[in-house]
Amino acid sequence: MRIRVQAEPFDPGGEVAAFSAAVRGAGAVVTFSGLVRDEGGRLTGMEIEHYPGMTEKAIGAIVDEAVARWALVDALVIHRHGRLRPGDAIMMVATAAGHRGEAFAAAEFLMDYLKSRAPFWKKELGAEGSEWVAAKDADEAALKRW
Amino acid sequence: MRIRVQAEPFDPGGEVAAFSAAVRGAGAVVTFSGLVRDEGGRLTGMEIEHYPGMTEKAIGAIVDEAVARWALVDALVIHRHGRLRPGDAIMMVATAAGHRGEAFAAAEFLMDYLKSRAPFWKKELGAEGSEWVAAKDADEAALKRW
Amino acid sequence: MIDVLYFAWVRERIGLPRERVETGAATVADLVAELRAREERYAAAFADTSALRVALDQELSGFDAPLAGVREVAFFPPMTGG
Amino acid sequence: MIDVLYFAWVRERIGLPRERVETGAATVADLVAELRAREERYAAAFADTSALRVALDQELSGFDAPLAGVREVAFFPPMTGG
Repeated sequence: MRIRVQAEPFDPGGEVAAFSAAVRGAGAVVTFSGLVRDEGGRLTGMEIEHYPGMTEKAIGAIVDEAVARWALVDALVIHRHGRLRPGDAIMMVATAAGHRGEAFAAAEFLMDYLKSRAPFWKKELGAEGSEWVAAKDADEAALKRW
Repeated sequence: MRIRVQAEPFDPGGEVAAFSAAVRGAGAVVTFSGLVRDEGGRLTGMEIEHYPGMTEKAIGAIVDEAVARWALVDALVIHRHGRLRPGDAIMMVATAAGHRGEAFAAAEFLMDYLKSRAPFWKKELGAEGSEWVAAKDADEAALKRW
Repeated sequence: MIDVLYFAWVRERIGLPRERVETGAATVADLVAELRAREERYAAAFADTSALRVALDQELSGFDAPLAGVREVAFFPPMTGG
Repeated sequence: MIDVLYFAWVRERIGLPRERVETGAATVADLVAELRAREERYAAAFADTSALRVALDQELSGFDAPLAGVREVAFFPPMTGG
Protein backbone atom coordinates (compact mmCIF):
# COMPACT_ATOMS: atom_id res chain seq x y z
CA MET A 1 0.00 0.00 0.00
CA ARG A 2 1.38 3.36 -1.08
CA ILE A 3 0.37 6.98 -0.57
CA ARG A 4 1.80 9.91 -2.50
CA VAL A 5 0.99 13.58 -2.00
CA GLN A 6 2.82 15.61 -4.59
CA ALA A 7 2.95 18.83 -6.60
CA GLU A 8 4.28 17.04 -9.69
CA PRO A 9 1.94 15.82 -12.43
CA PHE A 10 1.46 12.04 -12.71
CA ASP A 11 0.20 9.74 -15.41
CA PRO A 12 -2.84 7.72 -14.22
CA GLY A 13 -2.44 5.15 -17.01
CA GLY A 14 1.18 4.49 -16.14
CA GLU A 15 0.32 4.26 -12.44
CA VAL A 16 -2.47 1.75 -13.11
CA ALA A 17 -0.12 -0.29 -15.28
CA ALA A 18 2.48 -0.42 -12.51
CA PHE A 19 -0.15 -1.16 -9.85
CA SER A 20 -1.76 -3.97 -11.87
CA ALA A 21 1.60 -5.51 -12.74
CA ALA A 22 2.64 -5.63 -9.08
CA VAL A 23 -0.58 -7.20 -7.78
CA ARG A 24 -0.33 -10.87 -6.87
CA GLY A 25 -3.28 -13.06 -6.04
CA ALA A 26 -6.02 -10.48 -6.57
CA GLY A 27 -8.98 -11.19 -8.82
CA ALA A 28 -10.21 -7.61 -9.10
CA VAL A 29 -8.55 -4.22 -9.53
CA VAL A 30 -10.57 -0.98 -9.45
CA THR A 31 -9.12 2.43 -10.18
CA PHE A 32 -10.53 5.93 -10.00
CA SER A 33 -8.96 9.04 -11.51
CA GLY A 34 -10.25 12.54 -10.92
CA LEU A 35 -9.51 15.05 -13.68
CA VAL A 36 -9.67 18.84 -13.79
CA ARG A 37 -12.70 19.88 -15.86
CA ASP A 38 -12.69 23.13 -17.80
CA GLU A 39 -16.48 23.50 -17.44
CA GLY A 40 -16.91 24.41 -21.07
CA GLY A 41 -13.94 26.77 -21.12
CA ARG A 42 -15.03 28.70 -18.02
CA LEU A 43 -12.06 27.49 -15.97
CA THR A 44 -8.39 27.98 -16.72
CA GLY A 45 -7.16 25.68 -13.98
CA MET A 46 -7.27 24.74 -10.33
CA GLU A 47 -5.17 25.47 -7.25
CA ILE A 48 -5.13 22.85 -4.51
CA GLU A 49 -4.04 23.79 -1.02
CA HIS A 50 -3.23 21.12 1.53
CA TYR A 51 -2.02 20.72 5.11
CA PRO A 52 1.43 19.13 4.91
CA GLY A 53 1.87 16.49 7.60
CA MET A 54 -1.81 16.08 8.38
CA THR A 55 -2.59 15.15 4.77
CA GLU A 56 -0.35 12.09 4.78
CA LYS A 57 -1.60 11.06 8.24
CA ALA A 58 -5.27 11.45 7.31
CA ILE A 59 -4.90 9.50 4.06
CA GLY A 60 -2.87 6.82 5.84
CA ALA A 61 -5.66 6.31 8.38
CA ILE A 62 -8.29 6.12 5.63
CA VAL A 63 -6.25 3.60 3.63
CA ASP A 64 -5.53 1.48 6.71
CA GLU A 65 -9.25 1.28 7.40
CA ALA A 66 -10.06 0.29 3.80
CA VAL A 67 -7.34 -2.39 3.73
CA ALA A 68 -8.62 -3.94 6.96
CA ARG A 69 -12.30 -3.70 6.14
CA TRP A 70 -12.15 -5.25 2.66
CA ALA A 71 -9.05 -7.44 3.07
CA LEU A 72 -7.32 -5.59 0.25
CA VAL A 73 -4.34 -7.17 -1.45
CA ASP A 74 -3.03 -3.69 -2.24
CA ALA A 75 -4.11 -0.06 -2.35
CA LEU A 76 -2.68 3.13 -3.83
CA VAL A 77 -3.60 6.79 -3.34
CA ILE A 78 -1.99 9.67 -5.24
CA HIS A 79 -3.16 13.27 -4.70
CA ARG A 80 -1.70 16.41 -6.19
CA HIS A 81 -1.51 19.88 -4.68
CA GLY A 82 -0.54 23.25 -6.17
CA ARG A 83 -1.44 24.49 -9.62
CA LEU A 84 -3.25 22.18 -12.09
CA ARG A 85 -4.49 22.68 -15.63
CA PRO A 86 -7.74 21.42 -17.25
CA GLY A 87 -7.38 17.74 -18.14
CA ASP A 88 -4.71 17.15 -15.46
CA ALA A 89 -5.23 14.23 -13.12
CA ILE A 90 -5.99 15.63 -9.64
CA MET A 91 -5.77 12.32 -7.86
CA MET A 92 -6.28 8.60 -8.19
CA VAL A 93 -7.02 5.59 -6.05
CA ALA A 94 -6.48 1.94 -6.92
CA THR A 95 -7.65 -1.09 -4.97
CA ALA A 96 -6.90 -4.78 -5.47
CA ALA A 97 -9.03 -7.45 -3.80
CA GLY A 98 -10.17 -11.03 -4.21
CA HIS A 99 -13.45 -10.15 -5.85
CA ARG A 100 -15.12 -7.19 -7.53
CA GLY A 101 -17.47 -6.29 -4.68
CA GLU A 102 -14.63 -5.58 -2.26
CA ALA A 103 -12.50 -3.72 -4.80
CA PHE A 104 -15.40 -1.43 -5.82
CA ALA A 105 -16.56 -0.79 -2.25
CA ALA A 106 -13.05 0.02 -1.03
CA ALA A 107 -12.41 2.42 -3.94
CA GLU A 108 -15.71 4.25 -3.35
CA PHE A 109 -15.05 4.38 0.39
CA LEU A 110 -11.58 5.86 -0.21
CA MET A 111 -13.04 8.46 -2.59
CA ASP A 112 -15.81 9.46 -0.20
CA TYR A 113 -13.31 9.93 2.63
CA LEU A 114 -10.74 11.75 0.51
CA LYS A 115 -13.48 14.17 -0.57
CA SER A 116 -14.46 15.19 2.94
CA ARG A 117 -11.82 14.06 5.43
CA ALA A 118 -8.41 14.63 3.86
CA PRO A 119 -7.20 18.24 4.29
CA PHE A 120 -7.29 19.50 0.70
CA TRP A 121 -9.04 22.65 -0.52
CA LYS A 122 -9.74 23.36 -4.17
CA LYS A 123 -9.85 26.78 -5.75
CA GLU A 124 -11.20 27.10 -9.26
CA LEU A 125 -9.28 29.53 -11.41
CA GLY A 126 -11.22 31.30 -14.14
CA ALA A 127 -10.83 34.20 -16.54
CA GLU A 128 -13.18 36.22 -14.31
CA GLY A 129 -11.47 35.45 -11.03
CA SER A 130 -11.01 32.52 -8.73
CA GLU A 131 -13.24 30.91 -6.17
CA TRP A 132 -12.91 28.34 -3.39
CA VAL A 133 -14.97 25.25 -4.13
CA ALA A 134 -17.73 24.84 -1.54
CA ALA A 135 -18.11 21.48 0.18
CA LYS A 136 -21.21 19.66 -1.03
CA ASP A 137 -23.81 18.37 1.41
CA ALA A 138 -23.98 15.27 -0.82
CA ASP A 139 -20.29 14.54 -0.15
CA GLU A 140 -20.81 14.70 3.60
CA ALA A 141 -23.95 12.57 3.27
CA ALA A 142 -22.02 9.99 1.21
CA LEU A 143 -19.93 9.15 4.30
CA LYS A 144 -23.01 7.88 6.10
CA ARG A 145 -23.25 4.76 3.97
CA TRP A 146 -19.99 3.30 5.35
CA MET B 1 -17.33 3.80 -26.85
CA ARG B 2 -15.48 0.64 -27.83
CA ILE B 3 -16.07 -3.07 -27.32
CA ARG B 4 -13.48 -5.75 -27.95
CA VAL B 5 -13.97 -9.52 -27.60
CA GLN B 6 -10.67 -11.22 -28.28
CA ALA B 7 -8.53 -14.30 -27.72
CA GLU B 8 -5.32 -12.24 -27.53
CA PRO B 9 -3.94 -11.06 -24.18
CA PHE B 10 -4.22 -7.35 -23.43
CA ASP B 11 -2.48 -4.99 -21.03
CA PRO B 12 -5.00 -3.31 -18.68
CA GLY B 13 -2.53 -0.56 -17.73
CA GLY B 14 -1.87 0.36 -21.34
CA GLU B 15 -5.59 0.31 -22.11
CA VAL B 16 -6.36 2.59 -19.16
CA ALA B 17 -3.60 4.95 -20.26
CA ALA B 18 -5.03 5.15 -23.78
CA PHE B 19 -8.59 5.52 -22.48
CA SER B 20 -7.68 8.29 -20.01
CA ALA B 21 -5.62 10.15 -22.60
CA ALA B 22 -8.51 10.17 -25.09
CA VAL B 23 -11.16 11.39 -22.63
CA ARG B 24 -12.19 15.04 -23.06
CA GLY B 25 -14.37 16.89 -20.61
CA ALA B 26 -14.82 14.11 -18.04
CA GLY B 27 -14.09 14.70 -14.38
CA ALA B 28 -14.03 11.04 -13.34
CA VAL B 29 -12.66 7.83 -14.84
CA VAL B 30 -13.31 4.43 -13.22
CA THR B 31 -11.74 1.20 -14.40
CA PHE B 32 -12.20 -2.41 -13.41
CA SER B 33 -9.90 -5.28 -14.35
CA GLY B 34 -10.68 -8.92 -13.63
CA LEU B 35 -7.64 -11.17 -13.25
CA VAL B 36 -7.30 -14.97 -13.26
CA ARG B 37 -6.59 -16.14 -9.69
CA ASP B 38 -4.53 -19.24 -9.06
CA GLU B 39 -6.43 -19.96 -5.79
CA GLY B 40 -3.23 -20.69 -3.92
CA GLY B 41 -1.73 -22.80 -6.73
CA ARG B 42 -4.83 -25.00 -7.13
CA LEU B 43 -5.54 -23.65 -10.62
CA THR B 44 -3.30 -23.77 -13.65
CA GLY B 45 -5.47 -21.56 -15.80
CA MET B 46 -8.90 -20.84 -17.20
CA GLU B 47 -10.74 -21.56 -20.42
CA ILE B 48 -13.42 -19.10 -21.47
CA GLU B 49 -16.04 -20.16 -24.00
CA HIS B 50 -18.25 -17.59 -25.67
CA TYR B 51 -21.02 -17.29 -28.26
CA PRO B 52 -19.55 -15.41 -31.23
CA GLY B 53 -22.02 -12.90 -32.62
CA MET B 54 -24.29 -12.86 -29.60
CA THR B 55 -21.42 -11.78 -27.33
CA GLU B 56 -20.79 -8.52 -29.19
CA LYS B 57 -24.53 -7.81 -29.47
CA ALA B 58 -25.19 -8.45 -25.79
CA ILE B 59 -22.26 -6.29 -24.66
CA GLY B 60 -23.26 -3.56 -27.10
CA ALA B 61 -26.76 -3.43 -25.62
CA ILE B 62 -25.38 -3.30 -22.06
CA VAL B 63 -22.94 -0.50 -22.93
CA ASP B 64 -25.62 1.51 -24.78
CA GLU B 65 -27.81 1.34 -21.72
CA ALA B 66 -24.98 2.46 -19.40
CA VAL B 67 -24.00 5.37 -21.67
CA ALA B 68 -27.59 6.62 -21.82
CA ARG B 69 -28.35 6.11 -18.16
CA TRP B 70 -25.29 7.87 -16.72
CA ALA B 71 -24.56 10.30 -19.59
CA LEU B 72 -21.12 8.75 -20.04
CA VAL B 73 -18.47 10.68 -21.92
CA ASP B 74 -16.91 7.36 -22.95
CA ALA B 75 -16.94 3.65 -22.13
CA LEU B 76 -14.73 0.70 -22.96
CA VAL B 77 -15.25 -3.05 -22.54
CA ILE B 78 -12.61 -5.68 -23.35
CA HIS B 79 -13.28 -9.38 -22.70
CA ARG B 80 -11.04 -12.30 -23.55
CA HIS B 81 -12.02 -15.83 -24.53
CA GLY B 82 -9.99 -19.01 -24.96
CA ARG B 83 -7.12 -20.12 -22.74
CA LEU B 84 -5.86 -17.85 -19.96
CA ARG B 85 -3.13 -18.23 -17.37
CA PRO B 86 -3.14 -17.17 -13.70
CA GLY B 87 -2.49 -13.44 -13.44
CA ASP B 88 -3.85 -12.76 -16.95
CA ALA B 89 -6.44 -10.05 -17.33
CA ILE B 90 -9.78 -11.69 -18.19
CA MET B 91 -11.59 -8.49 -18.97
CA MET B 92 -11.83 -4.82 -18.15
CA VAL B 93 -14.33 -2.00 -18.23
CA ALA B 94 -13.63 1.72 -18.16
CA THR B 95 -16.15 4.53 -17.75
CA ALA B 96 -15.70 8.30 -18.02
CA ALA B 97 -18.32 10.69 -16.67
CA GLY B 98 -18.74 14.18 -15.30
CA HIS B 99 -18.58 13.13 -11.65
CA ARG B 100 -17.49 10.12 -9.61
CA GLY B 101 -20.97 8.87 -8.74
CA GLU B 102 -21.92 8.26 -12.37
CA ALA B 103 -18.56 6.74 -13.32
CA PHE B 104 -18.66 4.27 -10.39
CA ALA B 105 -22.32 3.34 -10.89
CA ALA B 106 -21.87 2.76 -14.63
CA ALA B 107 -18.78 0.58 -14.09
CA GLU B 108 -20.55 -1.55 -11.47
CA PHE B 109 -23.63 -1.84 -13.66
CA LEU B 110 -21.51 -2.98 -16.61
CA MET B 111 -19.75 -5.55 -14.42
CA ASP B 112 -22.98 -6.92 -12.98
CA TYR B 113 -24.44 -7.34 -16.46
CA LEU B 114 -21.30 -8.80 -17.98
CA LYS B 115 -21.25 -11.39 -15.17
CA SER B 116 -24.76 -12.68 -15.82
CA ARG B 117 -26.01 -11.49 -19.21
CA ALA B 118 -23.09 -11.68 -21.64
CA PRO B 119 -22.65 -15.20 -23.10
CA PHE B 120 -19.34 -16.26 -21.57
CA TRP B 121 -18.69 -19.45 -19.62
CA LYS B 122 -15.62 -20.00 -17.49
CA LYS B 123 -13.94 -23.34 -16.90
CA GLU B 124 -11.29 -23.57 -14.20
CA LEU B 125 -8.32 -25.71 -15.16
CA GLY B 126 -6.52 -27.48 -12.34
CA ALA B 127 -3.90 -30.15 -11.81
CA GLU B 128 -6.70 -32.49 -10.73
CA GLY B 129 -9.02 -31.78 -13.63
CA SER B 130 -11.20 -28.99 -14.88
CA GLU B 131 -14.59 -27.70 -13.85
CA TRP B 132 -17.20 -25.28 -15.19
CA VAL B 133 -17.66 -22.33 -12.86
CA ALA B 134 -21.19 -22.31 -11.44
CA ALA B 135 -23.19 -19.09 -11.65
CA LYS B 136 -23.58 -17.47 -8.26
CA ASP B 137 -26.98 -16.54 -6.88
CA ALA B 138 -25.31 -13.35 -5.63
CA ASP B 139 -24.44 -12.36 -9.20
CA GLU B 140 -28.03 -12.78 -10.33
CA ALA B 141 -29.23 -10.90 -7.24
CA ALA B 142 -26.79 -8.06 -7.99
CA LEU B 143 -28.79 -7.22 -11.14
CA LYS B 144 -31.82 -6.33 -9.04
CA ARG B 145 -30.24 -3.12 -7.78
CA TRP B 146 -30.28 -1.46 -11.21
CA MET C 1 -34.75 -26.53 -40.39
CA ILE C 2 -33.26 -24.69 -37.45
CA ASP C 3 -29.67 -24.27 -36.19
CA VAL C 4 -29.32 -25.51 -32.64
CA LEU C 5 -26.21 -24.46 -30.70
CA TYR C 6 -24.86 -25.81 -27.42
CA PHE C 7 -22.35 -24.16 -25.10
CA ALA C 8 -20.23 -25.09 -22.07
CA TRP C 9 -21.35 -28.26 -20.28
CA VAL C 10 -24.44 -28.58 -22.48
CA ARG C 11 -22.10 -28.83 -25.48
CA GLU C 12 -19.89 -31.34 -23.66
CA ARG C 13 -22.80 -33.49 -22.54
CA ILE C 14 -24.40 -33.64 -25.98
CA GLY C 15 -21.03 -34.00 -27.65
CA LEU C 16 -21.31 -31.40 -30.36
CA PRO C 17 -21.33 -27.59 -30.62
CA ARG C 18 -24.14 -27.23 -33.17
CA GLU C 19 -26.42 -29.15 -35.47
CA ARG C 20 -29.23 -28.52 -37.91
CA VAL C 21 -32.54 -29.89 -36.69
CA GLU C 22 -35.64 -30.69 -38.70
CA THR C 23 -38.50 -29.82 -36.40
CA GLY C 24 -42.09 -28.73 -36.34
CA ALA C 25 -41.89 -27.69 -32.68
CA ALA C 26 -44.05 -24.68 -31.92
CA THR C 27 -42.12 -23.52 -28.83
CA VAL C 28 -38.70 -23.92 -27.24
CA ALA C 29 -40.24 -26.32 -24.72
CA ASP C 30 -41.58 -28.48 -27.57
CA LEU C 31 -38.13 -28.54 -29.18
CA VAL C 32 -36.58 -29.53 -25.84
CA ALA C 33 -39.11 -32.39 -25.55
CA GLU C 34 -38.16 -33.61 -29.04
CA LEU C 35 -34.43 -33.46 -28.32
CA ARG C 36 -34.84 -35.15 -24.94
CA ALA C 37 -36.62 -38.06 -26.63
CA ARG C 38 -33.74 -38.64 -29.06
CA GLU C 39 -30.96 -40.18 -26.97
CA GLU C 40 -29.74 -40.50 -23.44
CA ARG C 41 -27.08 -37.75 -23.84
CA TYR C 42 -29.82 -35.25 -24.83
CA ALA C 43 -32.04 -36.43 -21.99
CA ALA C 44 -29.10 -35.86 -19.61
CA ALA C 45 -28.33 -32.39 -20.98
CA PHE C 46 -31.98 -31.29 -20.77
CA ALA C 47 -32.89 -33.11 -17.55
CA ASP C 48 -33.39 -29.86 -15.65
CA THR C 49 -34.24 -26.87 -17.84
CA SER C 50 -34.28 -24.58 -14.82
CA ALA C 51 -30.46 -24.98 -14.92
CA LEU C 52 -30.42 -23.83 -18.56
CA ARG C 53 -30.81 -20.61 -20.50
CA VAL C 54 -31.98 -20.24 -24.09
CA ALA C 55 -31.32 -17.62 -26.75
CA LEU C 56 -33.40 -17.24 -29.94
CA ASP C 57 -31.49 -15.58 -32.78
CA GLN C 58 -28.94 -14.41 -30.21
CA GLU C 59 -31.43 -12.80 -27.83
CA LEU C 60 -32.07 -14.26 -24.36
CA SER C 61 -35.54 -15.75 -24.29
CA GLY C 62 -37.79 -18.11 -22.34
CA PHE C 63 -38.67 -21.78 -22.78
CA ASP C 64 -42.28 -20.89 -23.55
CA ALA C 65 -41.30 -18.65 -26.49
CA PRO C 66 -42.61 -19.54 -29.97
CA LEU C 67 -40.13 -20.76 -32.60
CA ALA C 68 -41.92 -19.33 -35.64
CA GLY C 69 -39.40 -17.52 -37.84
CA VAL C 70 -36.46 -18.36 -35.58
CA ARG C 71 -33.30 -19.50 -37.36
CA GLU C 72 -30.93 -20.09 -34.45
CA VAL C 73 -31.64 -21.55 -31.01
CA ALA C 74 -28.86 -21.77 -28.41
CA PHE C 75 -28.89 -23.69 -25.13
CA PHE C 76 -26.38 -23.02 -22.38
CA PRO C 77 -25.94 -22.83 -18.61
CA PRO C 78 -26.24 -19.46 -16.78
CA MET C 79 -23.46 -17.18 -17.94
CA THR C 80 -20.31 -16.70 -15.87
CA GLY C 81 -18.42 -13.91 -17.62
CA GLY C 82 -16.79 -10.80 -16.20
CA MET D 1 2.52 29.23 23.19
CA ILE D 2 0.61 27.42 20.52
CA ASP D 3 1.01 27.26 16.73
CA VAL D 4 -2.18 28.35 14.97
CA LEU D 5 -2.55 27.50 11.27
CA TYR D 6 -5.07 28.80 8.75
CA PHE D 7 -5.99 27.28 5.39
CA ALA D 8 -7.94 28.24 2.26
CA TRP D 9 -10.28 31.21 2.71
CA VAL D 10 -9.61 31.36 6.45
CA ARG D 11 -5.93 31.96 5.62
CA GLU D 12 -6.86 34.56 3.00
CA ARG D 13 -9.28 36.38 5.29
CA ILE D 14 -6.84 36.55 8.20
CA GLY D 15 -3.96 37.29 5.86
CA LEU D 16 -1.39 34.81 7.12
CA PRO D 17 -0.85 31.04 7.02
CA ARG D 18 0.32 30.56 10.61
CA GLU D 19 1.28 32.36 13.76
CA ARG D 20 2.39 31.62 17.29
CA VAL D 21 -0.20 32.62 19.85
CA GLU D 22 0.28 33.24 23.55
CA THR D 23 -2.94 32.01 25.14
CA GLY D 24 -4.42 30.63 28.28
CA ALA D 25 -7.55 29.39 26.47
CA ALA D 26 -8.91 26.17 27.93
CA THR D 27 -10.80 25.05 24.82
CA VAL D 28 -10.85 25.69 21.08
CA ALA D 29 -13.96 27.81 21.55
CA ASP D 30 -12.11 29.97 24.10
CA LEU D 31 -9.22 30.42 21.65
CA VAL D 32 -11.66 31.40 18.90
CA ALA D 33 -13.22 34.00 21.23
CA GLU D 34 -9.76 35.47 21.95
CA LEU D 35 -8.86 35.61 18.23
CA ARG D 36 -12.23 37.10 17.29
CA ALA D 37 -11.69 39.93 19.78
CA ARG D 38 -8.33 40.86 18.24
CA GLU D 39 -9.18 42.52 14.95
CA GLU D 40 -11.92 42.78 12.35
CA ARG D 41 -10.22 40.30 9.98
CA TYR D 42 -10.26 37.64 12.72
CA ALA D 43 -13.86 38.48 13.60
CA ALA D 44 -14.75 38.05 9.91
CA ALA D 45 -12.90 34.72 9.58
CA PHE D 46 -14.49 33.30 12.72
CA ALA D 47 -17.94 34.86 12.29
CA ASP D 48 -19.61 31.48 11.75
CA THR D 49 -17.73 28.56 13.27
CA SER D 50 -20.31 26.12 11.88
CA ALA D 51 -18.66 26.85 8.50
CA LEU D 52 -15.24 25.90 9.94
CA ARG D 53 -13.39 22.77 10.90
CA VAL D 54 -10.60 22.47 13.47
CA ALA D 55 -7.70 20.06 13.83
CA LEU D 56 -5.65 19.64 17.02
CA ASP D 57 -2.15 18.32 16.41
CA GLN D 58 -3.32 17.26 12.94
CA GLU D 59 -6.39 15.31 14.08
CA LEU D 60 -9.90 16.53 13.30
CA SER D 61 -11.54 17.71 16.50
CA GLY D 62 -14.45 19.76 17.85
CA PHE D 63 -14.72 23.35 19.05
CA ASP D 64 -15.44 22.20 22.58
CA ALA D 65 -12.19 20.18 22.80
CA PRO D 66 -9.66 21.13 25.52
CA LEU D 67 -6.34 22.67 24.44
CA ALA D 68 -4.21 21.24 27.27
CA GLY D 69 -1.04 19.74 25.80
CA VAL D 70 -1.91 20.74 22.23
CA ARG D 71 0.94 22.25 20.20
CA GLU D 72 -0.76 22.91 16.87
CA VAL D 73 -4.29 24.14 16.14
CA ALA D 74 -5.51 24.49 12.55
CA PHE D 75 -8.66 26.23 11.30
CA PHE D 76 -10.05 25.65 7.83
CA PRO D 77 -13.25 25.31 5.81
CA PRO D 78 -14.76 21.85 5.11
CA MET D 79 -12.36 19.86 2.93
CA THR D 80 -12.88 19.57 -0.80
CA GLY D 81 -10.29 17.05 -1.93
CA GLY D 82 -10.63 14.05 -4.17
